[in-house]
Amino acid sequence: MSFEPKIVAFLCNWCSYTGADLAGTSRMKYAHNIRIIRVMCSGRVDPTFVLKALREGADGVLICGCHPGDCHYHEGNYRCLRRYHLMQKYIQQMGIESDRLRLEWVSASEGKQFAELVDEMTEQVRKLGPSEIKPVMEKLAV
Amino acid sequence: MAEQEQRIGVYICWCGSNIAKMVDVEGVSEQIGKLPNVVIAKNYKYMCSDPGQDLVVKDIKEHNLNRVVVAACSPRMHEMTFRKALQNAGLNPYLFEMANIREQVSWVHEDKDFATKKAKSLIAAAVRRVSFHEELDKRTVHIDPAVLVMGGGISGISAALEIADAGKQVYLVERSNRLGGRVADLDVTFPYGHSARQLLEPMIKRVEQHPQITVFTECKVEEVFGYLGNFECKVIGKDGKETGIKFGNIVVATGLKNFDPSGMDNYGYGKLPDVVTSVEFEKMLRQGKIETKEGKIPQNVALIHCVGSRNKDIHEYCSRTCCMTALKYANQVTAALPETNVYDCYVDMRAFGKGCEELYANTSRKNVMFLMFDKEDLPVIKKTAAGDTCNMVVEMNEVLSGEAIEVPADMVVLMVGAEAHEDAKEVAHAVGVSMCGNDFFIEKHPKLDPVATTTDGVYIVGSCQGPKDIPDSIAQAGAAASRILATIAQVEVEVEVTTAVVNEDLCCGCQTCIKVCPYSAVTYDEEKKVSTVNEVLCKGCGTCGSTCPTGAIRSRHFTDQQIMSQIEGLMAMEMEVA
Amino acid sequence: MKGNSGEVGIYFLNGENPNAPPIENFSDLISYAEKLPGVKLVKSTANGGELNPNQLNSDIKQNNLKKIVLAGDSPGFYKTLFGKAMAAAGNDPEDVVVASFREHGAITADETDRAKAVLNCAVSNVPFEIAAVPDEVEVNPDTLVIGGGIAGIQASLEIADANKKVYLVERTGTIGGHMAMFDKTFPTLDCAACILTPKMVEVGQHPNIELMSYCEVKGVSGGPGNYKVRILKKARKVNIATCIGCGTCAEKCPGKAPSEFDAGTTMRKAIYIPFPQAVPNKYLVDAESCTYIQSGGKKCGLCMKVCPVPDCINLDEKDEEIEVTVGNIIAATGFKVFDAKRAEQFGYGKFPNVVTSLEFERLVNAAGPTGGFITSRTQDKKGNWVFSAGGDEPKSVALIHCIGSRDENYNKYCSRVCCMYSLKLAHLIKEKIPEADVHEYYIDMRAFGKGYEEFYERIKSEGVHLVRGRTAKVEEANGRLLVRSEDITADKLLEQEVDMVVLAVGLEPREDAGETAKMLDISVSEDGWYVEANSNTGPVDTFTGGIYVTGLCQGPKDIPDTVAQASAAASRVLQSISNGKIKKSIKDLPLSTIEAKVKELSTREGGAS
Amino acid sequence: MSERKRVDPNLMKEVKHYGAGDWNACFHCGNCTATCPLTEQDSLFPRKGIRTMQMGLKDKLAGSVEPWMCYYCGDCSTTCPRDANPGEIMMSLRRYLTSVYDWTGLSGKLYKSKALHIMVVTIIFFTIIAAFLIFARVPDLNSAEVSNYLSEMGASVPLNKFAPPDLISLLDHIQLIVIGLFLLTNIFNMYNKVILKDKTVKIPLWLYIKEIGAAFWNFISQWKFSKCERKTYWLSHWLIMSSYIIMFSFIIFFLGWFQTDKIHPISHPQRWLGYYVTFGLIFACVYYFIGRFRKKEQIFKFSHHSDWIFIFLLFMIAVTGILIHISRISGMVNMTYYMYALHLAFEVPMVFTFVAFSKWSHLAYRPFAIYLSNLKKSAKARMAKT
Repeated sequence: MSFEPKIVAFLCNWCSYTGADLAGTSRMKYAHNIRIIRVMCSGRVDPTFVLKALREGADGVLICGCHPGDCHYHEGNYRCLRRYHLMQKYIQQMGIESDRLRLEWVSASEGKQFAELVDEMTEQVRKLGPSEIKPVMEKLAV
Repeated sequence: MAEQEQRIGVYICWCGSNIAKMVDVEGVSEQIGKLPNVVIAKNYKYMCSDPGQDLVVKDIKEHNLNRVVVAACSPRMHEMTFRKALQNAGLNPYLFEMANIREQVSWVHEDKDFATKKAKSLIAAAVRRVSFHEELDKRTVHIDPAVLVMGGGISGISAALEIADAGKQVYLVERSNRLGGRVADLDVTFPYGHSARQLLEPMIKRVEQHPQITVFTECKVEEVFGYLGNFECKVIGKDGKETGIKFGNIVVATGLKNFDPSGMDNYGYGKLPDVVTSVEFEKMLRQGKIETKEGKIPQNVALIHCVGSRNKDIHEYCSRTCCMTALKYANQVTAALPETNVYDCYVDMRAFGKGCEELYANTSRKNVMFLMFDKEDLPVIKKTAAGDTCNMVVEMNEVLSGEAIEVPADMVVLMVGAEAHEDAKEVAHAVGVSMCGNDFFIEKHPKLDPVATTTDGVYIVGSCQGPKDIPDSIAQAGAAASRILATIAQVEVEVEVTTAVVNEDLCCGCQTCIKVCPYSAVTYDEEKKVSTVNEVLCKGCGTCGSTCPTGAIRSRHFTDQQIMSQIEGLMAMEMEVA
Repeated sequence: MKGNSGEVGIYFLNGENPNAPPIENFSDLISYAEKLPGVKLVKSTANGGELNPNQLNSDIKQNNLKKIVLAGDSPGFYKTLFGKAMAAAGNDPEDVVVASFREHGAITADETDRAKAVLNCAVSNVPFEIAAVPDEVEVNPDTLVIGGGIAGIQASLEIADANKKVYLVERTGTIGGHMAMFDKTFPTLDCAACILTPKMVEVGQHPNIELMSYCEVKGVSGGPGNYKVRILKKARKVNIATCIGCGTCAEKCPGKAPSEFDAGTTMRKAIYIPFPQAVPNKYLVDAESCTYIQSGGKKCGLCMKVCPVPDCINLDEKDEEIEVTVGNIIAATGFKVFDAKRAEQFGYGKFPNVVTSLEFERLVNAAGPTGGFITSRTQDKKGNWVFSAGGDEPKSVALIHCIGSRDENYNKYCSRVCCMYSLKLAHLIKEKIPEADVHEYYIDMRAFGKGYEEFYERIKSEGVHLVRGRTAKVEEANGRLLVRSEDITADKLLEQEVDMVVLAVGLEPREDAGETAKMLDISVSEDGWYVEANSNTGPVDTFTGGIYVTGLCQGPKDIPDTVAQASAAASRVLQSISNGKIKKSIKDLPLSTIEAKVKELSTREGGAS
Repeated sequence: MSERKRVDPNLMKEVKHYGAGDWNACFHCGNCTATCPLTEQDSLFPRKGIRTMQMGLKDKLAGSVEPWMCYYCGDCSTTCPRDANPGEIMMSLRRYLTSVYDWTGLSGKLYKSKALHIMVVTIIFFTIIAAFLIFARVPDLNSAEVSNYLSEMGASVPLNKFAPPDLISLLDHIQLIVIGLFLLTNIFNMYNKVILKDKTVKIPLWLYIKEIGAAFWNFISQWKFSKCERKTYWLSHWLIMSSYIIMFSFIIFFLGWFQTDKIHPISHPQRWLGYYVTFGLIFACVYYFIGRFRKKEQIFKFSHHSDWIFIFLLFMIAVTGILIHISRISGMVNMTYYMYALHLAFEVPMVFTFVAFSKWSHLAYRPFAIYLSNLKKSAKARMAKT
């Protein structure tokens, strides 16, 4: 059976999660590989969440927040952006391809964009193949 | 939590066939039933219906469940419904988690196996998460009966009167130097030609004389602090004079502004002297002088619809009022200048309001020629050669005849569309409402909650939410007023409790959280050398929580533990089925 | 403005509205006008067209008019004409005052007194709204809402949430109204049930709402602030309190009738629950189709035997009448759809696969006759044409706008929602049968609301054939339907063969709208819609104190506008309750009182306003 | 790009004088076009005609044949959502076009002024009467010549002595030539506006010949009209048309054979053809009279003065015609003369005002218009092929 990537997504409650819902109510079809976790604000996404997801066997992690300037909490998405750059450096240090982690802005009215984003990311990760972290960690554990 | 025995009930909704047709609900409930701590896993046609909710309540009592998971539509839709149900069953509403298997599964996927698989892992995740949920007690806040109304247009005025007439204090803040907004510029209104001044005057008079209304003209509202029932802000006058006010609810009625057609070359606005906007033309009508710049009576007047509206490059949306305004002009001109020919160039005649189609029918029986153009093939206004009977021609491809024609014109009126104010962003930030693509404010729900916003206690009415005519704006103002009056009548209302809280033992006093908090809800306690969160100001974004290096800050209902376990749940089920 | 400092000229015009009622004994009105202070000239013309500018100029000069009053049904569009003349005479064009009888509710011929009041106010520069203020009386804090559609639901919840008592009277067995029947809602496409049912549930559970389903208002007496309302409790024949909704009765019941909720596309039993999410979710008996009742108690009666709950069902139960006292009444009685049979050329009732939009809403709905599959009607064993999941999918569908609307032969007005719901249906067809051809025939595409134009564009991009041209007739041709229209933009005659035609039927006032209006003393427009107190500033008030109109009974509206209006009505109610007082009816305000008030104000303020 | 046409609201004001119909009310839903059984893919009407008129595209209107394609069944008007009455507008457009083709300008005047039309008719009427009073000499029955003539004819009334056929037919021919000249020039005018002015089509000579057949067939059968929903309209129209044609050819070409003092046996074609003609005319006229008075059916709701005068004259011609016949058979000598005079007194004004300048000219215009449109169609088809 072909490789089906597992992608964990953190969506902010106000823009991105609503956008994802809109994609749903508008019956737009997208790849099934994504698993959405709702947070109040992309600023809530703690780097440890990302690492946790990867460690638990996610092949990719997607973070979505409001467009710059639209954050329901004014600047949470900027915080997230800064952290994102650090996280990128960090995972690369750990030998994880940077393409496995993405931060994108999705507004409440961008259901279509969200659907396209998911498809695109899924393909991106599919190309990379399964993530090695989990097995490696398990080996180390033993 | 953990030591108490976990008894979780899981309910999977078919949502008719919305979910059931894409997700094998039976299979899912069976498999989920096997998960640790899951006491029962059921599926039902409509969980949101009365019987659906009764089912939950009944089970909680019978199987003394202490955690509930419902897998159905988006939590944005029904989380509240089921929290209520838990409450009715005497269970803390926060011991509940929803898995969104409709908007994010059955409606967006086409492969039943994958959809089912995804549904399973989402539910499994919810099950893990819910076992770490903790009881949270609703806090109630006192509602300050005073109300801030931003904007002194027809919507703002009616909202203010509506509330003040119920005996509540209203602060009405208007940025310009006079009340009345854009209606004050109108001559008469469609479809019956009632005098705008006559309808506005008594209202303004009442506002000014109303004991319960304080009017601030030429004033701006600085950033609003606080939360439902207890807002405060500074009102800053032109002269820099500051007034601090406190209030419990906010009505945003900042209206809209007219589109400026200077940017559109085909209409030559600003270059051709007798090409005027509807705003300018309204003034002419009001002063009873419909004249060209040379002071001549125009023999031919052309009205062009959809200027800046229904246009992919400018604003895609329809400005809703221009069509009827144009018909109004046609009537006024034919009445005032019996000899003058009127040409009405439109795209679709949107006469949808009460009495409007009738107005259209009556107008078309006058000396008015209706010409239709395609919204992707706009007319072009050109100067005529000297000696021609008219000063300008409007060149267009007429749709109803299929002819390439030119319309003689001594005066062209551009029916300019509406757009959001340039300071809409500021306002949005000041009061914390979100905006849609075209900078109009977003209502809480486009159908069932047209005036509320995602921020409790903040309401949007009138044209700042999207173009509107007078009666629709006034209706919305009334709607907001009723919400506010209802809240005030409750005196104390419950508020969300998913705020952040500092564990002082873990806090190292680095004060990073203070820097990141957008509401300055976190302060530093000099004695204890720790941060403390003002739960009243905190809006629970959780940014501090994820910044805190020691994990001293917990954002309630979104704790690290809860989210981590949710991730585990997700992946565990993934691995199992993979 | 300069006000009374000079002479006033009054011109009577019929104005723009050709169906404007002639004022009864017009001469009386004229002589009244002549007697008003400062009036120098009174003229009347059938319509403004006869006025010529030069004549006006000389009128003004000769009589040294400083102010002109335009009186009539809605003469406002002539304001500019007179303003021009005034300016020419060196006066202020703003000194042209519009005295619109319609604006202040003189919409029937016998409202001469109201017309006089309006005229008087205009002449003395006193706004009618300020001069004609009835005094206040105590108000009963309870409220009656008539109609359990989305408007009624919304209004009830608003008031109940303010801890005020509401009686919600609904004529059918469940609340929900038309909205509950819809599949998706435009333009966001969220399903109507998903967003409506929570509210219905809320109504059902709300401690402050007394839901009276299957009841009708029979009479209203008393006055503003204290109305006595007689309500007929139609015999439901099932005890709401004890019914557990198990459905055993319905299983056994032999009586059948077309389901109202499914717009007649399915059959329901004589004892039934209107639809799965109905509130209250309890059974009721339809006497018309009940064998027991029709046979006078001789036959059947099975349901009573099989019902597990002792004496829950009582087919002999009789209607009863109760009375409640309320301070305010909100009319949210809704609408009915245009009967497509009236427009024969479209073949509704003749061809089984010509369906109304409402029937189609049910057809596409997952809970509908085919479980959400779009199929053509096929003949069952008995030979009836029915929708069945087995039926074959239409390869091409035509949607025809403006059925019964924008048509002098039926209803002149635009029904406001048909364009958008047709676009929505077009989308649903494309979604469920992607390869299907969808042809949509319209006159003007009225996509005016928030996100509507964007939705329109989306539908275009989905490959729906949009034809500007009203369909003239639908005929049968080799087993399919032939839709004949002119495609105006393509400049050709279209004879489109399709498998199904969906008629976008317009909205009409209910048959009994008139009676209800009489009961509540609400005025009714030429079309039969309820008339609001002021088309601009009073979208929910009526001329009777404590009576409000909201939702579709006041005129066609989409859901958000209806909800907003419903809340607006609620705010009126809450206002009066929180003041403990309510204004009496403007209707009952005698002319003399208004005149006195006008005199007082104009002398106090020197008429300046 | 092609020259842009300038719109002109005055044309509509002009055309309004030619009839009823709520001219601007039309909001162009296309209902009328789609209702009409006669409208054709490449010549859509009524809507487009109304549009051209509304927008004041004079030349386009003058060059359009569509109004002639409509036989006025009224279905478009009954279902028109704006009560614009397209059927009547088409009728009015035909009147307008008639005046456009007429270079003398008389047509327009007759259509626009009822008084003028009646006046012209009465003047001609009395001129004819006067002519008889002055020139006609009553033959003396007692004179040998006349009695001999009568006996050899076996007749009792010497009408041909009173009004010699050769003289009458001479006058007829003069009349024919005069009227014919007007009509032909007008028809050429039409041809010019429809074909010559239209630069988009080139029509080869042979097509002209090829298309004649079809046009002629439609002329005698009115088959186009027969495609309308209500067949009675077609029948009555056909009756009146055919009767008139037969009568016309009698008078112009076979007067000698038709106007005989000798009473032929009933079997003789002269007799029964004559009866047919009279019946046809009277039946149709009565039918139209009743219809126009009752105003029930859509097509009779609006009656222009030209309609009234026309059927009145036609009716009188038929009545006097049959009266001549009766009085002659029953040997009422003077009566025959009077009737004959009246007959002509009704016939001449009718021919003069109507055939070239008013309603009756459609007898020539419509078939010709159909002919021209067929020409254009087949020419266009050919161009499309190549």
